[in-house]
Amino acid sequence: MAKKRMVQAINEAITEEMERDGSIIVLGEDVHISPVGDTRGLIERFGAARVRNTPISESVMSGMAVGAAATGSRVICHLFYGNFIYTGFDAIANQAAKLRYMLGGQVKLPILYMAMIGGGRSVAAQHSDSMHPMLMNLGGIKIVMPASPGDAKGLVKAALRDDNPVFLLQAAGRGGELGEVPDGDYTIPLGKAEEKRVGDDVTVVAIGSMVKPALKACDELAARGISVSLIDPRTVVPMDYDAILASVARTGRLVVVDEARKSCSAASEIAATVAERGFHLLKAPIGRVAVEDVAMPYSPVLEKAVIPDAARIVDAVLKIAVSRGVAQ
Amino acid sequence: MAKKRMVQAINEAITEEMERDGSIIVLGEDVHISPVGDTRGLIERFGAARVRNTPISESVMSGMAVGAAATGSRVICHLFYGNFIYTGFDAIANQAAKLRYMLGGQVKLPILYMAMIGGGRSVAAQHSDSMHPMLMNLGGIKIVMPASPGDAKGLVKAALRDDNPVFLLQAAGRGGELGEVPDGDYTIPLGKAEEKRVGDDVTVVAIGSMVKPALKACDELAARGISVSLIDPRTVVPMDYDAILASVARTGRLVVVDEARKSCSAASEIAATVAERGFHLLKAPIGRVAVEDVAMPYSPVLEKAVIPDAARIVDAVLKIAVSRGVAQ
Amino acid sequence: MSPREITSEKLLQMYGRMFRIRQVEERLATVQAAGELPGPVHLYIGEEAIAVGVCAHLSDQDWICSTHRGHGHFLAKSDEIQKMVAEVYGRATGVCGGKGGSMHVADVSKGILGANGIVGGGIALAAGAALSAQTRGTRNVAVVFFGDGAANQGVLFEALNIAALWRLPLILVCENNGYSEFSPTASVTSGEIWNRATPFGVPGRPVDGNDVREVWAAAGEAIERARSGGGATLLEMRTYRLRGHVEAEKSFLSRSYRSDAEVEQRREREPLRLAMAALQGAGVTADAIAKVEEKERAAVRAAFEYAAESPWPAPGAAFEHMFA
Amino acid sequence: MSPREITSEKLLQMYGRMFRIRQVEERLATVQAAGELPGPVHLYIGEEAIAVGVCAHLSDQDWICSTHRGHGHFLAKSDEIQKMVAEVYGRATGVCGGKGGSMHVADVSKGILGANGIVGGGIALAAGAALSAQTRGTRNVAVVFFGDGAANQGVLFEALNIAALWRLPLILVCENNGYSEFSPTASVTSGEIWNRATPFGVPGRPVDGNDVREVWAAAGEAIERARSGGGATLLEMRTYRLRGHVEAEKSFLSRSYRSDAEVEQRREREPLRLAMAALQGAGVTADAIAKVEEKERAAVRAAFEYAAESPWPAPGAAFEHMFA
Ligand SMILES: Cc1ncc(C[n+]2csc(CCOP(=O)(O)OP(=O)(O)O)c2C)c(N)n1
Ligand SMILES: Cc1ncc(C[n+]2csc(CCOP(=O)(O)OP(=O)(O)O)c2C)c(N)n1
Ligand SMILES: [Mg+2]
Ligand SMILES: [Mg+2]
Repeated sequence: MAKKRMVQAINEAITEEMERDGSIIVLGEDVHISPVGDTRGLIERFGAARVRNTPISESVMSGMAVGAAATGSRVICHLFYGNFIYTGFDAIANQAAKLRYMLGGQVKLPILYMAMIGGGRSVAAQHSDSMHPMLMNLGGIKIVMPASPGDAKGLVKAALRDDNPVFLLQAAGRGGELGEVPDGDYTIPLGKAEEKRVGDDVTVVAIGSMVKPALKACDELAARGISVSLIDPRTVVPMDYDAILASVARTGRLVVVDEARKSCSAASEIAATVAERGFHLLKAPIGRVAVEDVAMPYSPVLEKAVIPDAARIVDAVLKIAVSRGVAQ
Repeated sequence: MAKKRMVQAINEAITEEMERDGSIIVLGEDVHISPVGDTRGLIERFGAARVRNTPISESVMSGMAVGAAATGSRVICHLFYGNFIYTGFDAIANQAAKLRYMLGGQVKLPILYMAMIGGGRSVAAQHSDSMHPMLMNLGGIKIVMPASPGDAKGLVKAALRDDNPVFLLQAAGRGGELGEVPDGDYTIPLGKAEEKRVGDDVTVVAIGSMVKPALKACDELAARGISVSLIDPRTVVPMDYDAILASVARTGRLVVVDEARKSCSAASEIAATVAERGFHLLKAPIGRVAVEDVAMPYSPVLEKAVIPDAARIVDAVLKIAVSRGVAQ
Repeated sequence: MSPREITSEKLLQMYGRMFRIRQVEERLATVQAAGELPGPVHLYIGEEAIAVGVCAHLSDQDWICSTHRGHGHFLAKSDEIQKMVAEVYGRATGVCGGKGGSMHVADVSKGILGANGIVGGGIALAAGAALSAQTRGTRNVAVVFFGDGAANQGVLFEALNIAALWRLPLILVCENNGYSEFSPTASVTSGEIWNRATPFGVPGRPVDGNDVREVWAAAGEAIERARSGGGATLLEMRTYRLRGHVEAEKSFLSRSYRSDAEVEQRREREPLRLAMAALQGAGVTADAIAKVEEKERAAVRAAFEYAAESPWPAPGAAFEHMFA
Repeated sequence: MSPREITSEKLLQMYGRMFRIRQVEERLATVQAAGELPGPVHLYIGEEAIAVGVCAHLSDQDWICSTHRGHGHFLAKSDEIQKMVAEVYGRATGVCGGKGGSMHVADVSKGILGANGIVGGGIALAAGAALSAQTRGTRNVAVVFFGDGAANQGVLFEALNIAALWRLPLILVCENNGYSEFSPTASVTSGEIWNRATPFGVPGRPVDGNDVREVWAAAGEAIERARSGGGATLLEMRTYRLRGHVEAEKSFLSRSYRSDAEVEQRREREPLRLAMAALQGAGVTADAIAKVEEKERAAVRAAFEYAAESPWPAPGAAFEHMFA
């Protein structure tokens, strides 16, 4: 166990899995030099046949991942910023998400698509989307959204042993933070949430980048006498509804925090599922804290107005906790 | 007022608006011959300069719509099947949905993107998606989903006077049905739902293609003594939450019906919003009737298993109505 | 390779396969008109020489990716007539269990990665299959069939660039059948399609796609080059679509987009006719040909009977196969 | 058009504009290093001749679409130095109100449809602007600037095909600066970029993109052809990126991707130096040049002061401008 940054944890996971599994190949723009850092050192270690520096051609790259995966390779396809997923979206939405199904199960598609999502660094609208909701809606794609370096390692290793298309969506602003990373063969099953804080008053589900401000909000709320059960789903497909519903069964209150735009977000999906399956557990409205339906602005002042932070999470919790009389 | 098919109504709306507004141009594959029927006769009437038969090149086509709209034209971009949106998705998700915002309001983008969505005709996974949820999540795009020829005419005419990107998503299976279409200058404001059936026991919100089975379900439920308030939002962006919440205020019960895959669907969004803003009105869990998270299969037996129908809507209503004791 | 290298046995074999495809397609037209098929079908009639001439060089370990007009490609590479027809019928016995239908017929065990409902959708998949074959150090190749209309999709150029850079064992077979849906090719396609490979340093050439011998020779050369590390080739097969873009199109089109006379004129050089003449020229007897035809007719008849009598899938099957 | 047609006044004017761009970019590098800018900047240093030589032919009614490296294009077509710098500072006074930043600087009133954060993203927009100009019967044109890396995006080919078919007044200006992010162009780009237009029947040619006279002449010819209905042209401007792909890249790259010696060597033919020599050759006095430079320096200095002192946007502005 050592402290590492998230990109280092991902890099370690990929390196270990490529060592284990000779069928893994890597595609992506500048993966050989790796500006992000997550594919650093791979070409030196595994050679240029397995690590392919790709032209800026997302359409063919995303689709090649599908073709190669269907025919015997296991593919890591590095798409850099999440917004570039759109450029190669046909291969993802029409091919990767559907090919196995259309073919009646004839193929497996072991692909790990990687991208960085979310705002907070003034890279503006075309580099800051959080597009996990539309990937969730496609149905045929698993999605991992680690909130810590340790989780990143465990989830990436699990994803690289899964026989389905998996998206690893890494919070762009979080590459630099340190966290404990277990050494060696450490995997986290896809579909297993973690309760980061145990509490009884309100359940907060926070996704990916939102776990950090949610943790801060928990502290502030604790100071006000409100104990929060904080759930980090870690993978949004599959989503661990058992964990979420078990927590809501205790608390009767739910706030979901998501950096996606609110409409049709993961926050909406979780809220809707709980309003359907856990309605009788609820004592208060379900709160959503998400980006309002705007693109990400550039100026830090504007970004701050748009991206959920601890204060907004605290407010949302207070709003539904007040009705219980816990808060003033 | 005369009975017409939906494609005829759309065709009439486009023709009238092109007559009114010389800046409207049409782009699309085979729009001159119009296999769908909605752009039929336009090239003969308005000439090949305004009606452009486009190569199969969705990336450039979708983006040209943005460029032309930003520089003085009003553009109809016909994308045929909704699944082909993915092929040109960068222009939609990164440009059309964001350009005005990124530029601080410097441009208007009067574009009508048209596509056919949904299943029911055995055209399988790559021709049957209902992708309004991901378009809703983009934030910068209005979406009209008419359920009748009359609404189609009124909404298309309104869309062609709107200065924003608007998607017209037409239920692929419904082109052939007849309905009353008002003559002449008939518009329906975007964002105005219609209560198709007035009732007090349960609110059903049905989107686009789902209005028809929902109407049938209303009849069956009426026979069982359950009166349904059936809301057709007609546009999902903007969504008429006032109408939905007003209905739920009366009924205390909500079922949302959507042909999209369930995860992060419009049904989820409506459910989440009501669980947030209308929680205290609710007497029962919110039901969602949607496509489970699978691609659309080919075989009619399988399609039928997947696409919501009146029976599933009735079941969902009964499930939450039973708790009230209305049904046995 | 030269067309003259084809033995008369090989020619007869290819003729038989083309005949089989024609039989299947004609029957599909009939049952489609009779309302027996759940979905639309895009028939390959008039283009049979391409699939057959190309696939004659491929093993089960070589991959093909196909189009919305994919029955011919399937039948040229897989013997599973029954399973394919059953798939088009939407039956449980179909090669995709009824989930894919006409636009997704695939037999992965035979190296067929599927037809594709997205125009140009197969190009990137095939490039990926070629990459996989190359990385794993095999001598296998990937072939993608696509239409003249698909040649206007940007992904083709991205694939050409990457194939050139990485010397991928990829053969890009454009089936220029004169129409992109209802538009004449020239009205939506500038320049010559074969020439679109040139700037990338990928060899491109036009081929008489109606003459199976020409197809066989050109494909053989390209495939051999790919196998031996020489990289990609773009072959523009010139052919003609003898039936509509999609069956029953006349029921929804308001006007015609080509004349009957044009179709009749193009029928003169249709691939079965040309192959028959070649067989006769090579001295193959009418008897030998008739024997092959009869065998194919019987197999196809049996496949349609099998399909029509096959059970529908269980509804619950709709919820399987999203994830492995 | 020939470079010899440029008057010395014109040359001095273009030099002044290039000098202005250089000044802005060098100051941006400085303030970026000092941590005064909220986001990343991709500088145009070394490529100034292209934007200036092309935009010299354009009116406010002609459109340009630009790239992530868009300051130079903006400044070549719009006089709003203050508003652009303020935008990069993320201030309320920015040309996009602080919403767009460096990758989205745009001045629509001057025919600038924006920089673009998506590599290749401007190509389709410009084709649309060209279509709009053509349909409305104007003589206006659209120019898209894009990188050598962007030349591998499929949308370029789709645009070439459509531009050829419809004779769109579109000028495709590829800025080949030797690198696609951190990859040498040749490692990700097969063949010659200018030649990629050839199969579509669109004229393509390489141009010395460091010599503003060559740029001016080649662009003038292409723009004139487009205006008079002759259709599109692809110009491959050969240049060199003298700074990093993005400022501060050394802080996150683990190794270098080019040598300092290479950069130094390429500095010899950098566009300001070449233009200066041309001015001297044309007999323009050192005094006249110095006067222009001083004026530009002052204007740029003022713009940075203005930007740094400008107020931040009101937080509520974040919720405006999604819809008209
Ligand atoms: C991305 C995409 N755009 C449009 C369509 C609709 N479509 C189906 S087939 C076809 C024409 C294809 O023409 P071509 O590639 O020449 O193939 P052919 O039908 O002639 O075999 C079109 C436009 C589609 N299926 N996919
Ligand atoms: C669709 C897309 N893919 C990848 C990127 C990341 N990216 C930004 S600039 C760049 C390199 C662009 O190279 P080139 O087109 O030559 O322009 P240059 O930076 O050299 O001016 C890349 C890969 C992007 N912004 N958009
Ligand atoms: Mg064709
Ligand atoms: Mg470059």
